Amino acid sequence: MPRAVLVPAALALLLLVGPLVALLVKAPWAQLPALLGGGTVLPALGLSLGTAAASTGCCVVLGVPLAVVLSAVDGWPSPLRRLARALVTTPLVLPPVVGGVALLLLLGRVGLLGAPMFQAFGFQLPYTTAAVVVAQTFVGLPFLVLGVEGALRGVDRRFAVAATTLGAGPWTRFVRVTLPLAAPGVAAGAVLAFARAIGEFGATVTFAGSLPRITQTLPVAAYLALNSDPDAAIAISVVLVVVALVVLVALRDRWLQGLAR
Amino acid sequence: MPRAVLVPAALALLLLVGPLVALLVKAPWAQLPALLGGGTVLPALGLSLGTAAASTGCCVVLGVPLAVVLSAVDGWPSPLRRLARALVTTPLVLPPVVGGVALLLLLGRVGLLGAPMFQAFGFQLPYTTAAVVVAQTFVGLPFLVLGVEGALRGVDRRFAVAATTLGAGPWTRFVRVTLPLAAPGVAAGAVLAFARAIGEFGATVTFAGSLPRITQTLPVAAYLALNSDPDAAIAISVVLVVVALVVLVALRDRWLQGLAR
Amino acid sequence: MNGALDAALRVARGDFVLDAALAVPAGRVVALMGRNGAGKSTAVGAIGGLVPLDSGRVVLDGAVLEDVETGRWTAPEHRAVGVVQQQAALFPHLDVRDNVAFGLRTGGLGRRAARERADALLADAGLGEFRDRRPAQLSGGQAARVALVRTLAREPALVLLDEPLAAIDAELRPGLRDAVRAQLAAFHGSALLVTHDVRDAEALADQVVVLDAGRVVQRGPLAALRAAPADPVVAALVSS
Amino acid sequence: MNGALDAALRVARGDFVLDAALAVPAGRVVALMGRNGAGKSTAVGAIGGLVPLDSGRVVLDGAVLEDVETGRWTAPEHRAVGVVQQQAALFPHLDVRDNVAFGLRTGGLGRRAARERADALLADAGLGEFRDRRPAQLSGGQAARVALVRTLAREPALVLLDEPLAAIDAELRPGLRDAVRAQLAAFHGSALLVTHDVRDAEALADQVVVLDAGRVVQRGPLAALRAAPADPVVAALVSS
Amino acid sequence: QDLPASSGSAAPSSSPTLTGSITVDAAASLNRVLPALARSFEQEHPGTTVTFGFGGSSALAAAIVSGAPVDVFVAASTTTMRTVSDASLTAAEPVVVARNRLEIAVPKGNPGKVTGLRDFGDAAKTVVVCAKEVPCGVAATQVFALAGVTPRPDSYEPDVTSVLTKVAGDNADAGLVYATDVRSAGSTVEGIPFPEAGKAITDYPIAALKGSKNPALAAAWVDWVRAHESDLQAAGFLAAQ
Ligand SMILES: Nc1ncnc2c1ncn2[C@@H]1O[C@H](COP(=O)(O)OP(=O)(O)OP(=O)(O)O)[C@@H](O)[C@H]1O
Ligand SMILES: Nc1ncnc2c1ncn2[C@@H]1O[C@H](COP(=O)(O)OP(=O)(O)OP(=O)(O)O)[C@@H](O)[C@H]1O
Ligand code: MOO
Ligand SMILES: [Mg+2]
Ligand SMILES: [Mg+2]
Repeated sequence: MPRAVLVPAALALLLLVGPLVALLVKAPWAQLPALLGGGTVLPALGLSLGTAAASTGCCVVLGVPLAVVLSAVDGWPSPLRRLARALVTTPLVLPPVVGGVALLLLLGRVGLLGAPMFQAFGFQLPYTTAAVVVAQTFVGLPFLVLGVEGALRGVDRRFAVAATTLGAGPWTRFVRVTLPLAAPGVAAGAVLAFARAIGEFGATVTFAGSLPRITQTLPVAAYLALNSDPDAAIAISVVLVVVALVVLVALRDRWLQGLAR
Repeated sequence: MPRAVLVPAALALLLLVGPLVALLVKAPWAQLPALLGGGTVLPALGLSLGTAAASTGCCVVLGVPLAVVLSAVDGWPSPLRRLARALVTTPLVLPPVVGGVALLLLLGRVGLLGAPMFQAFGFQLPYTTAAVVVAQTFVGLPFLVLGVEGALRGVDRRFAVAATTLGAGPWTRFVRVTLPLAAPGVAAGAVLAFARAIGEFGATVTFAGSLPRITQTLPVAAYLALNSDPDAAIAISVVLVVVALVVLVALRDRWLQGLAR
Repeated sequence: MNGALDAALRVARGDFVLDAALAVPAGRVVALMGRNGAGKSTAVGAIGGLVPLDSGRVVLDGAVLEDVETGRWTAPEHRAVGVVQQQAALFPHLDVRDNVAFGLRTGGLGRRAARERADALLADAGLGEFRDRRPAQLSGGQAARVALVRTLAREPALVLLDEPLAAIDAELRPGLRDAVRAQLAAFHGSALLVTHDVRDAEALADQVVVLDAGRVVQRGPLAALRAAPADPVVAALVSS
Repeated sequence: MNGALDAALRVARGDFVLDAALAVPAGRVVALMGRNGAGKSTAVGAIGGLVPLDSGRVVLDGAVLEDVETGRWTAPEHRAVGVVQQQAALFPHLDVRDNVAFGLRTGGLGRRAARERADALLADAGLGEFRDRRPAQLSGGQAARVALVRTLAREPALVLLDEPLAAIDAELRPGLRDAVRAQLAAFHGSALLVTHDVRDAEALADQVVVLDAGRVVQRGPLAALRAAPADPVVAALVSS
Repeated sequence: QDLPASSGSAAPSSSPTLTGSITVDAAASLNRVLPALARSFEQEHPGTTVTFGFGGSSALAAAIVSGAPVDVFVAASTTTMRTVSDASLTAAEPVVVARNRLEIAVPKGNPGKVTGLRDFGDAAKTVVVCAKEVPCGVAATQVFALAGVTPRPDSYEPDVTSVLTKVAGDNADAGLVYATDVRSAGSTVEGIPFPEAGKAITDYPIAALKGSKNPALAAAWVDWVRAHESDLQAAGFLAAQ
């Protein structure tokens, strides 16, 4: 590691961690117990953790296959693949609130897909916990897909070839060789998707709404608090960040090892 | 590529692209020329592109070194490194608006670092175009850092060792061997950072405000339009997405090749 | 099933063109020799299905594995062909035992049975002590020997060995030669052995094929080549 | 500067312990032989500074490169030692010319001069036609030869060659042996050559060191070892 | 009405100091009417420019308190304005220039057949309101109490925009928004007034700010708005008094 990188690296860390430190300094610690006991924060935290875990799962289940398709070297022509890869970043480019509007236009009760569904079953997705998961999956998926795609491309092709010569078909090759070798990339992508999901606000509130215990995640609660009690909002956000970091630090390596087995 | 991945991959693509399609279907195409000529959208688009490009540059300059430090196998102990890596995801976990508040607490004129700066030079960062770039860098940096870190770990260590035996010091090794081999990861990270920056709303509006031509980026303009003219908001968002995708499709491979040389 | 190969291979790679007919009689061992860049590894890849043919065909025990004219193509994982590549590509995320078990499991064995069999095979090959190691913890020669065991474990009808012995120490080589021979004898399979050490050919091969610049310049028993080498290249290769 | 090496190496790797004193006189070639897993590659890594010593020291031409006792340590890139590793690690993102030019540029040559010199060296080695190729487009032996040229291009005082000839064809080997010898003679450098082919030792080495299980079991001129091998391992290795 | 007449429209040609530009932060609900006012102001005072930053009142107030370089603030709540005046950042006492009342917004054609506030207590209908943390939510709580309705909304939205988005897109049968929002949303929503709205009025106070670099222009703009309250009323706002 060249020594010269230390200065910009420190700057980067400052930019990333400094605001968090400022929040910690400013947070009204004395108020925290009351806030946590207040009946809003803990259910919202539980909902956030639950939906973020669920949407991370959805991201993995849907995103890894898409990454595989995008990373397959042969197959469809390159401009098409480039376009598909760019389209995958759409949810990043869309401001989250607009993303929520777009989800409504697709899956709302008069949406392109939502309308027939509503007419057939009387079921509408918005205002349900499932809608929160969908919104979070929507914003988190690009991270997973692009992270995994990069990792898959990075896997030395020799190992897949060796597996072939040992009688492994595409599925075995993928599950037992390529995917384990790409595991760090999958883990990194999942971490990003989880982090993005747990902090997601705009798309969630627009698509799913904000009903305590059903759709009111912690970022939504924090945003609401910002209007009436900014200090409480800061405290809530600090709780969110700390919990998320604890989860990430605790799970990452364990999970990663599990995957690599 | 196992055939079985096609179904979930198609579902993932549907979730990613479906909302965009819904937006396109719903967008008021007839209104578009008037909107573009209206004096709000084009300056905002220019500002968005300019600041997103600048913040992507900042992300690369700051983030690649941090990724190098995080990926250095030896050095500081593992729990510390795990913590640092988790801290890097902070801006993802923080709801963007709260991220903006945190930036104000750090860099605002009464902020931890902003106050001494303001007293010394009378300069305040918020509400300037530079503040937009800072906010976008803040939200975009994690993608770059984690993407590049993953790519750096993926580079076969044998090549760095070979470079060492050929007399290359850390800097040469990094610049001429490791970095080029990790180039696809850097490119992917930069794409994510750019996409995230160009769609960023909450942190920008909170930290930088919303002044036309100075800090009013396209997502901010879209959000405001949502209040008075939802169709216009959709049209603005479509413009944003299309322009961003064109930039990504056009630049990605060219830039990637440049880096790999 | 006894591994009779009949192949006509044509593959272009940049300027280089491989254009060779190769045959291995059932149960026999053929040594493939030639200078660096003669096309030996390319031929191995083409027979194994790893390198697509531009024209020609590959027939194993009467079954057409590949025929460019009819468009017939059998995926490499469905060919009864084992390959040990020039660069041992042991799976870095699996230990030595699971590397060997891998091919046994694709052959239908359960995880447990595959591991037990792998342990037995490793012990037979004198590699028992390494079974819990990752490939990164092996020496170059140890890795090459594990790769050999891994491929032979599947008991393919035909094995393609691309310089499998190059990294293996002199003292062990006679033993390994015997092991390969015994393994082949046991299931009546055949082998194509790429080597640049004429002693391997001498000990193992029934016949020698010499490639040069992608073409077969001479074939026959080693003694015949020694007696009347077609050109100086052959002469240099087969002289001991 | 003439590459006199004096090393006392102790390195533990799991169960395995290398504990060997190795010396290469100025301008001489020493062959390092031993069974798979004897510790040859570990010794090469330790001398080159790629594997940290647990104890011992490395002295080259009187300069202490590493001494665990005093804590002295010279980074590998600052040692006048060239290494060709057992697995040729050519840079995949650079063509053959730039692979060779790489070490010349770290030595201070400009890009242009380095490329010109690389072209000349490749031509001398009979590899001129490959200079624009990426490593993936080379055969195994071609890659090994490029790796050799790449290391020798830097004209190190001492070269460590870890089975550099294993993948190189029989016909070329005598020529390469001459090339290595010529190269060494030209700059009065020395070499430590890992090999399991006694013919390499015979042709190139002034002296042979045999390792077994991490220890030196015998050292001396090849003829002496043949005449009185210390044990059956040595006997097997040095018999032609 | 006398003060603005004297310092606003009468003085400009005689006052050479009215040049340059100011920045006005204003509640999002004003983002159509204020720019129109600014255009006539700029015509009246050549060489001046008024730029706007629109957003949620609370967020804007927070920004101002933390040092945003803003010359004039127009809030959609007196409480919000108070956070700014309590920080001693207002240059003069804030003055209410407009008021707003709630209306029921329903999608075009009223597919949910909503008739009044009672429908907000109907679990079978999909209804949304502002959360009590934001001004429109405070007003909503008031009207429900007055009407004796226990609301059962499907969502407590963080701002009016969010309520409007759901109603306009036909993803809710009804929502509570400001009357001006119903107007500016155009044909996509219909408004249903209700009597209790008159008892939960939202005030829009305006104030020039102390930190202004162009206090004269800021004061002139405040006066201009006060002198043109009728324009605000034309946009659906209620008179200040
Ligand atoms: N990380 C490790 N953990 C445990 N043992 C190791 C590790 N790396 C190497 N070894 C062992 O150290 C011993 C010496 O390895 P080394 O690579 O030096 O052998 P070598 O003499 O070069 O053999 P070869 O002729 O096969 O290349 C071997 O027995 C090897 O299995
Ligand atoms: N992608 C490629 N593009 C151009 N030429 C190639 C490519 N791949 C291989 N070649 C050339 O094809 C020829 C045959 O290569 P091959 O690997 O089959 O040789 P080989 O007989 O196995 O040699 P070795 O003994 O060195 O392993 C070589 O001259 C090589 O340079
Ligand atoms: O402060 Mo608002 O955006 O008018 O509810
Ligand atoms: Mg080969
Ligand atoms: Mg070795």
